[in-house]
Amino acid sequence: MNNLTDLSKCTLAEALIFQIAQTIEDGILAFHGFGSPLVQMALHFAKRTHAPNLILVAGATYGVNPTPDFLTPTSNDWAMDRGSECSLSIEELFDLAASGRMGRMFLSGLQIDRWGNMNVTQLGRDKLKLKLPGGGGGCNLSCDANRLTIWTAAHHIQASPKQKPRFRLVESCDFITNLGHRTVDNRLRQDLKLQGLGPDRLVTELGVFDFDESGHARLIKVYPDTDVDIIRSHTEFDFPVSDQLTVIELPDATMLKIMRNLDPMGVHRKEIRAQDKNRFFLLDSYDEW
Amino acid sequence: MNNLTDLSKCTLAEALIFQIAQTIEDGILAFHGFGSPLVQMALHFAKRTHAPNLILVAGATYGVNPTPDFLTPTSNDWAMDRGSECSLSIEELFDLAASGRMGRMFLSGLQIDRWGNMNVTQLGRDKLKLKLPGGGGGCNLSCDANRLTIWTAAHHIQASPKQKPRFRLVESCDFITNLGHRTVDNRLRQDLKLQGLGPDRLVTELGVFDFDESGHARLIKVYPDTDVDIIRSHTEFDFPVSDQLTVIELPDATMLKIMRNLDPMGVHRKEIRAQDKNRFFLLDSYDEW
Amino acid sequence: MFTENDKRCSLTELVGFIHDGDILAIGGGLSSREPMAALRALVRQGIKNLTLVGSAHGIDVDMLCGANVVAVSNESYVGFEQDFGMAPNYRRACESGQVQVLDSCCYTLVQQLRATISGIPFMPMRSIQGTSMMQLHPEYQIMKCPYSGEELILVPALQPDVTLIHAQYADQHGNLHIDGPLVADILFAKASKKVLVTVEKIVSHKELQNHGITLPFIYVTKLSEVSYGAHPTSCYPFYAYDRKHTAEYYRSATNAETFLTDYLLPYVFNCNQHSEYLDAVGGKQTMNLLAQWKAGKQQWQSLYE
Amino acid sequence: MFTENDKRCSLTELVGFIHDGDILAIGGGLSSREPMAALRALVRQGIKNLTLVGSAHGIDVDMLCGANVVAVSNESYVGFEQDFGMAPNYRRACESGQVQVLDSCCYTLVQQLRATISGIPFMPMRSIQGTSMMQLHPEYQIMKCPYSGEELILVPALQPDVTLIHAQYADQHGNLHIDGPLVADILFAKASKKVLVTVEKIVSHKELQNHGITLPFIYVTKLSEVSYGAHPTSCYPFYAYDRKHTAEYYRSATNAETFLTDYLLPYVFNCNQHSEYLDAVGGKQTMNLLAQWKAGKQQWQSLYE
Repeated sequence: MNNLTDLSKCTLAEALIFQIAQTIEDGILAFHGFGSPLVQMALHFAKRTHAPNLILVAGATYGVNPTPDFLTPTSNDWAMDRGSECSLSIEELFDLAASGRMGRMFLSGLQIDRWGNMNVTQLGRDKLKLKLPGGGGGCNLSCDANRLTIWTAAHHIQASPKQKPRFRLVESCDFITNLGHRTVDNRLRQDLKLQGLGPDRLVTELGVFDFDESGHARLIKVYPDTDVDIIRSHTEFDFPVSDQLTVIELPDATMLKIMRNLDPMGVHRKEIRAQDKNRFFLLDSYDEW
Repeated sequence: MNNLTDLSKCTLAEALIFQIAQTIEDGILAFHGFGSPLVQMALHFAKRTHAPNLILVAGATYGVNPTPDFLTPTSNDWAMDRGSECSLSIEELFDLAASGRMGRMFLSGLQIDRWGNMNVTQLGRDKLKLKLPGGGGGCNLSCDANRLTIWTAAHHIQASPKQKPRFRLVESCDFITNLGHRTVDNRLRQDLKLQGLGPDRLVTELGVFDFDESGHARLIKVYPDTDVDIIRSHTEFDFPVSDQLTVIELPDATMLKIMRNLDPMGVHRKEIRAQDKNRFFLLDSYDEW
Repeated sequence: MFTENDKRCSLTELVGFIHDGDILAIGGGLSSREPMAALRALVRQGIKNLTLVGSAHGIDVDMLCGANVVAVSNESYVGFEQDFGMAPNYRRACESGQVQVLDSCCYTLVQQLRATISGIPFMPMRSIQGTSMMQLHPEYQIMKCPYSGEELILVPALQPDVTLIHAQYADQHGNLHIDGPLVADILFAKASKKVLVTVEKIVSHKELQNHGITLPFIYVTKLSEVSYGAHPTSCYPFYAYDRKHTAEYYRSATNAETFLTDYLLPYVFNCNQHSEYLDAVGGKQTMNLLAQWKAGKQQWQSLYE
Repeated sequence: MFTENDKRCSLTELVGFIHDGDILAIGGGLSSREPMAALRALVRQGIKNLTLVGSAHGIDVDMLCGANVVAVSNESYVGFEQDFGMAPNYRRACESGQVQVLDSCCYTLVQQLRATISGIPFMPMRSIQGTSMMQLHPEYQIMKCPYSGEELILVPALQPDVTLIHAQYADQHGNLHIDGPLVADILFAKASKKVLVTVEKIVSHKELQNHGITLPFIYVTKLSEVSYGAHPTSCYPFYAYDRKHTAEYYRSATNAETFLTDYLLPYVFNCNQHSEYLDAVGGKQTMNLLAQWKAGKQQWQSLYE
């Protein structure tokens, strides 16, 4: 099922992985947490391409620079720890972040607001309506990691059984689990003197945002099959658009091969909604090999 | 040199070891620090006699329940770690004390006052006259360990080149490195709400003290060759004497054999002054074996 | 400090050290090395009103919620990741109010355990500020740092009554060897009043030292040899995660009405002995299959397909 | 975070990362695993005005004091235990005012390092209160605990500029295996800006993993292979403590006037290479003798007689 052999086009998932990977600097320590195979893929891909000196810390196992033969559907598995150069402990990993030594963390949420705040705790403000699984260490790391990449493969509004569409990019989070650029009481992040500088990228399946000087999400990239209007219609808050709005870059054939070797079972596609399973993007140039 | 074969009498060092060992409860965690072979001996002796469930943590190596073949003249040596059941780390050992789980610690000083305060930092109050080696972790442990045993083999006043005799048991410490029952500004220890309860025994080569309800050293035992007057003449502060003043108990022949097997090189006798090397005590009963 | 020479006991006795209303820390994490046999015994023995503290958990917490023995959840994450998604029993219990939701985060938990381990009333930290976690936890305090002048968060010491761990090896004195990721097990063990352990194999002290001692005996209260005691979570190198059984669990858990009859009865209440449970989940055949991960990449991968 | 692929360098280059006035943490402790070759190189290279932080030390700190390269001592203990007693150069340097005496204690140091490791400005603790240590350290603060109401001591974060460690094994990426007691090495390494390492043997990563990784490469700045680099302190399993040479050191150190000519010239300044030092202390014959501890109890014991 996963043995995609066509190297002339990439899947939506592969485009997302490539976009997430672009945010990963070489030589930093980055952590993928658990339950986030697109991020796992992006880190392993980055390590094998532009960021060979990346310190890749695997979520749940805390292995450093593992070389798993395949991705498993759960993260705390020895299969994911295979080939680790060394290991950290939970407290060590979080200490590294708290002391300013985690370069980047990757976070998401069932609600994401214009400031990059995220909710993975609960829907319902005064009364709990839907209990979400919780954020693991995301709350801490959103404050401590130098930089955050936010991603979601579910920007597209959900058809709701009731009247109102359910947004992923919301006007306001019911609960702020992971901190973006404004606090729950609307203070600026920088006034808190936190260790980390907050999110600098929000990658969705409809577009890519950076954050402007005020800490507000700003659209910088669309997909070959999306545009500003489509993205606005799926976003509850209004947002500025960059003067240099572009179409997302896509991986090349060599890169696709690297990605496809990482996850023979296609675990990472579990993050992609059914409606998006058949979104493909034609690569500009297709290197024969 | 150390192969003492005469089991009808014990050395001063062996009497001291026996007295220190009497303060060690079974089933507790106790630590001997470094540079204290009499205490090392007392702990190993206790573990092999009345306190088989003692958690003996070796100073400097942090090995638990080691069974060294011989004592070395320095403490951080693999020879002292031989046979350890498991090991702690420096932070773990001190955490155990700080969280109330170290039953007993053993401390000494170049100055010891009536409240059991000890100085191992410096002589000279305003100006440093003699720099002592420092207390390692003694200061912390004097506050944190549940109970303290104080020991010295140098209670006897030193002949001084100048007029004044130099006392070990002093009116007042120039510097309080290890806390007894009164603080540097004369507050009661218990008012500080420290984890530990302070010293309950002071063992010297002239006598043995406990501490009364006010936290003051009180003589409870003399040696076969000492008495209250002798002890007073070597003690700068005045002290009460117990109604039940006794002569110290001595180890029996079986116990002596255990001690003598522990330290074939006689390292522990380095703590005994030259003038005391020939102090022996006849055992009450000598079991033929 | 636990100095008993021989700490071995039966699983029933072991679980008997857990009491109604205890704060319980569960070792392992997600689909790995959860003390599942002990948790099933706990449910059978009718222990109730537990407060759970932990980092990232799955079937363990979900099953306890489904058996209605949890009063408060202080966990950081409870779910089945991308494998099956949200934890059905946990969600329902939280949403109905049966379980009080006091979500925490991993580092906050670490700092709270560290405070207990170091015998201090709190630990300072920087993170959490500005998030909704502060509202959920009025016990967190804000202090102005006398050194830097900045605002810091203080989180109070947290001491579990009991930590329940499943380890690969132990000796009878209670020294443990844990193989692979430790999650928060060591922090839990050092901070807890009691540490109860199930192990795959109790071995001689000498053999244990060859494996390496992960946790010294001094922290361990009691232990019980329970082979396959983490099933259906993994306990490498003995066995991998039983994804098939977990899928069956998940399907049963989605339906509140039938969870008791579909899962709890056949796999928990009707299995008075752990061996009966092992038979119920497929016995030797299943266990041999789960040990096949060692045979090679293809065999390992096939366990997830 | 140090990610360089090959961190190997010469001893001279390694020591070149230490600068005048640095806060230096020295690994090992007492007569064990002190980075003596690196310290001798440091003295030769004329690095000065160091602030030393540490727990229990001996010949390492005493030699640096005798070479007049220390400005401040934040150590907890400097001496030769019952073996030879007080540290002669250290005492003189402290008493003359050449070295500023800011004695610390082991757990205070641990807590100060932990603050740096966790990125917080201070750590709370209970001990020290009521002792004279408070006067020596006006930077310690007292706070009323908002939870318990009791007074706690706050000790500020301490960050060494450089940690110098001698380890048994490393790979070229900087992963370390330290055998035996760790003393404060790991805490130092995690808290320091730079970590400089001498090792007995640089081995392949695979061989290092078989030994076990004590410190991950991410903390290690540079490393240099220096066999017998801890002499005259021990580095088991390679060699035991050289008590004979230490006795010679101690005799030389007791006389301030002749320490330079009796010890520093023959063993430090006149040995531009570590190999020349090894020759000066008896070469192969001495090293073989110190490896004899393995041969049995009698041979081991004879090294101390």
